[in-house]
Amino acid sequence: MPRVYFDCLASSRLSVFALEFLPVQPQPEKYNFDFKKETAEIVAESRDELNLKLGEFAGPLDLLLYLIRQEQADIFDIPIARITDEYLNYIRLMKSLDIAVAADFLVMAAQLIEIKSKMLLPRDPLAEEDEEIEDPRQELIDRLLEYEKFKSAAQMLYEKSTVEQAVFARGKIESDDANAEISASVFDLLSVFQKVAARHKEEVKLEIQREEISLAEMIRNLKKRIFEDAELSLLAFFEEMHSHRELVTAFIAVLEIVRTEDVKLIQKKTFGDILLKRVEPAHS
Amino acid sequence: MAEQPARSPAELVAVVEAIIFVGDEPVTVKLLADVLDEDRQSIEAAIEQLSAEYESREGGLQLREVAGGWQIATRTEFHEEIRDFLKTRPSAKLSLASLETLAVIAYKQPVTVPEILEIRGVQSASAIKTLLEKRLIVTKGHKETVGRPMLYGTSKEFLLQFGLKDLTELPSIEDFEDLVQ
Amino acid sequence: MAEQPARSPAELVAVVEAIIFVGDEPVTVKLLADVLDEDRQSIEAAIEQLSAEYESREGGLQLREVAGGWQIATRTEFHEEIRDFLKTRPSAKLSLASLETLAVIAYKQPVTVPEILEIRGVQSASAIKTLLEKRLIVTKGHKETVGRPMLYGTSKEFLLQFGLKDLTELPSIEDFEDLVQ
Repeated sequence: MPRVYFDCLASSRLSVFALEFLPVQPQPEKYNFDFKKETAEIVAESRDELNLKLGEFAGPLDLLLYLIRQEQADIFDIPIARITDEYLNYIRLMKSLDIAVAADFLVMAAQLIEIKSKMLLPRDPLAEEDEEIEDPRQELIDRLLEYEKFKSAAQMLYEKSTVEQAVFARGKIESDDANAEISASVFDLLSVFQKVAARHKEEVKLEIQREEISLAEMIRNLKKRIFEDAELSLLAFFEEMHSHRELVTAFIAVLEIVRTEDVKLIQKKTFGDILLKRVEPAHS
Repeated sequence: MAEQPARSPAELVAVVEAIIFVGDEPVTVKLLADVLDEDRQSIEAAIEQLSAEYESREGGLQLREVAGGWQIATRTEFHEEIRDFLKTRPSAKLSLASLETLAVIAYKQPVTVPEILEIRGVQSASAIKTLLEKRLIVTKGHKETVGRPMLYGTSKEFLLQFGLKDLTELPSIEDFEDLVQ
Repeated sequence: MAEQPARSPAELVAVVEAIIFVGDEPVTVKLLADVLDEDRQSIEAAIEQLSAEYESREGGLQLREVAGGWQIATRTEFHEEIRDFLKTRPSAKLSLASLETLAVIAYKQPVTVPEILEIRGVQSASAIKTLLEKRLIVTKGHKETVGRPMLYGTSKEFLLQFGLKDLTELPSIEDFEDLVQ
């Protein structure tokens, strides 16, 4: 399993090291495409064209692969000194163009410098003759090879989606209207919940400013509703209340109106909704 | 549409079929002629040909003229089977109101109607009814408070539909925190 | 569905076509068998027959297997005319970062954010957010390890948008090794 990072300490120390020792050199001419105009969208047909059209690379490994290919180097025998220089040049160029350089690019710069310095170390003369010495580049090679597979897979997906975009499903038919709905995932649940919660926060703020409705007003509203509609669902009426206090006021209003007016409470089913219904005054 | 496309009659029939198929509404001859840069006569001939094909195939579909345009629809004799099919459609499909209500119930359960109202700020009675019908939520007894309102929570069906093993698998806001930034 | 419907093979083909047409998502063999009260074999035979018909007709439509079901859709060759008609443009393509992230998720699922970082060598948070929003990936619970990170996998929508029957249709990741160097 290739190790992704050094431990935190080593990593941050090395990044600083990498930044301090970036040699100031004239900018290499081969990177003369316009980074600001090009986008990271894939618009090209072939893999090579693809890379060239990118304003930014998908990550440090992507950039490394590009540089290795550019140098026509063997991935199993990376000329680490040259590639490291190219890599650092590229990062400097990105910085000079005000392209935000992600931390991951700097971590890779530090790793490259570390590998480069390890390669320069003389072999330990005390080491056993036949002792396996690990190539300091091995871990990087493994990661690059692994990464490149997924890069190819991404290209395959891109091609598939392009073909798929040429296929169209039928237009709307009548039965779709009954189903104008969305199918939801767990992520939708969470994002919808967050939106509702945010909206709720806003409303609570507004509510503080809103005047509470008085009992007299509530009774007036309720009367009007019952006499207009002949009946009213209590459940629906209570749901309209915006706060706990309003709910209590509404409840008292209902009790009051049943006592004083020609109104009946009707419940059709146990636990069912309760209806407030106007009754014709008894002829007497 | 710069150069005149040299379509064979068969190709024209095929492309006319494809366009009628993707149209949300019946497609008129004029619109077909405009889009395909062909004259009315060619389009009419293609439709006639297509119509004859549909007739002779005796498949499940028909090409029919309706409201001044052409449309592909199912044959009327299969309406019972189609009704049966439409009834089976997956019930994870929800209106936004229902989805909002479900989200509140999922994250705040057990929860009462007034509490849902408090959070959503709108009535949820019909959404709750839908969710109960789709068996995505169930009642969880009464809350011991004024009016003893009903408590609602998510059901086993909910876990199934959303591919969750149990409620602890429901992602929390923290799980996506890194993504939001 | 009380009495056994005595359908001729031709009738079965026709009703299968009608139902596949009506479906707003690919229709599975199982669902067809259930709705029509027929066995799998009969349904499969009917689909095979229908598929052969669509092939030989060379019309504007195709019958295809995608995301585990069957769907009627237009043939690819008419995409330009259809776009002219619908007045649509190809939808925005995924960025390279999103595609790479999607590839890692597709092949390594269920997979966590740190595991994706390990392979890509770069933070993938915004790509994951995009993929979630486009419904191409879904959460698959938590990994029982330090920090219980969220697991991600591809969705049905992924199969649909990439025209895959199922995940086994993806070429093996090792096959890409030959392309490397």
